[in-house]
Amino acid sequence: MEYVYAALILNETDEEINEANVTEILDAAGADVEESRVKALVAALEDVDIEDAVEQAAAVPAGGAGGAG
Amino acid sequence: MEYVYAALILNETDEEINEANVTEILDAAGADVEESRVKALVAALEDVDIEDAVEQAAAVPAGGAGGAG
Amino acid sequence: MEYVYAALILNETDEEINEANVTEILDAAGADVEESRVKALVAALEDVDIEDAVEQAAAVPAGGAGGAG
Amino acid sequence: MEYVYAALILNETDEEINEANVTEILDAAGADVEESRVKALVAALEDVDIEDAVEQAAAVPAGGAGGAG
Amino acid sequence: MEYVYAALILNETDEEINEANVTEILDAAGADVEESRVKALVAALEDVDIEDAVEQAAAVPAGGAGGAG
Amino acid sequence: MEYVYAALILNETDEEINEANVTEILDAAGADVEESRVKALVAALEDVDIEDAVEQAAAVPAGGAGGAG
Amino acid sequence: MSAEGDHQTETVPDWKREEVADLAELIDTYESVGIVSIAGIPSRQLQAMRRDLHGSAELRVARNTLLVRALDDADDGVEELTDEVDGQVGLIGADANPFGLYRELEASKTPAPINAGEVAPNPIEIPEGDTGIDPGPFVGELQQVGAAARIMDGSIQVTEDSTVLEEGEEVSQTLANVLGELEIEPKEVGLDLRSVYADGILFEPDELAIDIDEYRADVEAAAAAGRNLSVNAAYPTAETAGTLLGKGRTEAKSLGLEAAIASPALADDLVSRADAQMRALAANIDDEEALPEELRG
Repeated sequence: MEYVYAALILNETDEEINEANVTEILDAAGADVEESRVKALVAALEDVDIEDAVEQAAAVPAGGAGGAG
Repeated sequence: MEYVYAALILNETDEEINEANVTEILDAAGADVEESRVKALVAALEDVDIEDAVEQAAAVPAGGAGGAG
Repeated sequence: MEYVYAALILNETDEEINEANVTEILDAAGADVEESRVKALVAALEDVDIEDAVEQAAAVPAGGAGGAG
Repeated sequence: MEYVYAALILNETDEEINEANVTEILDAAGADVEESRVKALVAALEDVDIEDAVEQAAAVPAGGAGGAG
Repeated sequence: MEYVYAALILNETDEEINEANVTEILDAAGADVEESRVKALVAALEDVDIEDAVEQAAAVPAGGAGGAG
Repeated sequence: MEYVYAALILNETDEEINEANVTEILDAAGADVEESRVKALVAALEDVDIEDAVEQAAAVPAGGAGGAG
Repeated sequence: MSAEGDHQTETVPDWKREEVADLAELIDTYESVGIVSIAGIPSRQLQAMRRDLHGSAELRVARNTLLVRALDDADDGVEELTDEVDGQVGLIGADANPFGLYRELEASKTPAPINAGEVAPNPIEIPEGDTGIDPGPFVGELQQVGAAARIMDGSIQVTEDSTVLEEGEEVSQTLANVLGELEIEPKEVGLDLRSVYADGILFEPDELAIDIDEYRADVEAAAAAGRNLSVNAAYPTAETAGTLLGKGRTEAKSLGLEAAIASPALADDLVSRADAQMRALAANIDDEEALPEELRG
């Protein structure tokens, strides 16, 4: 899931979600970066409306978050 | 939200969630890193079972997210 | 969550939600106050209309779990 | 509501929910403290499992919880 | 999605999910096989309990996902 | 279920779902192909709107998945 | 066909030889070849059925002896079908595979009334509901054949689905009358596939009945499995990339709320969560004196 989180960070910081940027984040996190997975992620996101996907998820009542605070 | 994503990346890659690591990720993502927010994040997560919290997300009745694309 | 509770107390008593006030409440409660978390909270709440947030929460059918206790 | 929040803060910080502690928090928040209400609250909470009650909030439509009971 | 289905077939037939096997299936299906996607798939599935992952409901598509093929 | 996955691969790659193609995929996967099952599948899928079924599966919290063969 | 003619006796008339040749051609032409029963189908209806099949299947009716000869002469084990050549039958050939052919034939069957003395091909049921028939002796007839019937609201009603005859039992005159009165047609008339042969395999009808709904459910389950695996293994595809982002966002939100991380994106939710918790706790307090007015139950 770290690949996805990396994409989400780039989305937040308004940086382009491309292979170099995703890789840089994961490298910084000390992850073993699998190039093919970065590629697959970036390719899959090409036609995705990221704002939309994120906003919809944000709208979901996080109710389940459960436990005490 | 990028701070939280950074924490999630570190959690996935089994790296320690500390100020240095969070900062490095956010730097790599080209974010303006606010030291106090990093500090606050790390402090907030100190006693939290991240696996648990993340799993609760799965339990959320995601229905609300609405129909398919 | 105690930081948030403290802010909401200030909201109820119509006192300003600032770092000093939040800290004072948490001090009074015998909490170990993390300055950075106070700062982050106050900053995060700056743009939040608390009345609104509370009302909106009531309106959203969160969780759907239904019946109250 | 600030009385209940005060109790929640004490619960989070693992301090005893007694009249002195509740009063101290409310004082710090600049509230006019009604002694009888503090007394009643402390007495009423003696038989309540606070963790449990708080968890109910997660399941219940956020905010909506109020009415019931 | 055909890459994922190929993995699921191998899982059903108790064959190893490796690059050669996935490629062979996709070739047989007349697909244009992208090596990096095969690689990414195999890497992603390395530590995954497939039975488990298949049964666990995924989050509802967050709108933007788009039906596209 | 490998027979159905094979059909879905063909659906994704826009190849015809016929006996020869399904068999080829399953052969490639090292499966023992039962000719009569392939025949039944191909005949049955003639009357199934696969796009529709796939979309439906996406819209519904996929929990149900587990069930079938 | 010509080579085969050699070992037949010369007494076979030309028309027979031609008919056998025609049948043999049908057997060669189609992917699936089967024997269908045409018993009890009036010839006009049979003509109509033959027309309806046009394009997807071909039906030939011939003397059984000729059918058997044509089947015997064919290769690859089609001759096994000769076992089914008995009574009024026809030879059918179709481009569809045996399952498809079976479905097509089943779909073309039409309901028909059943007569006294006939054997029920399947259980016969009288459904629950208002018969629309005025009170009268008919209620007694219904009860006599085993239907739960009574007079209600001015008409005869069947109060629950009632099975009035088991499969294989003979239809009585009374039951035939009752079914006729209710316009229930329990028979399905059409070409009845006895056995079909394709690609070296002989299929019996009971293996050919496929449940389309089940296959549709399987397709949905398979698609869901693919989606689940893609999302849960974080292997993004065009279809699931958005969902994965949403999942990541939801996880971050869940963690943020759980840890009370004061991110601006979470501030609203933190406030409403705290409010909800406060209200939930208040709801557990019985003593109204302990609560401000707005929190009293």
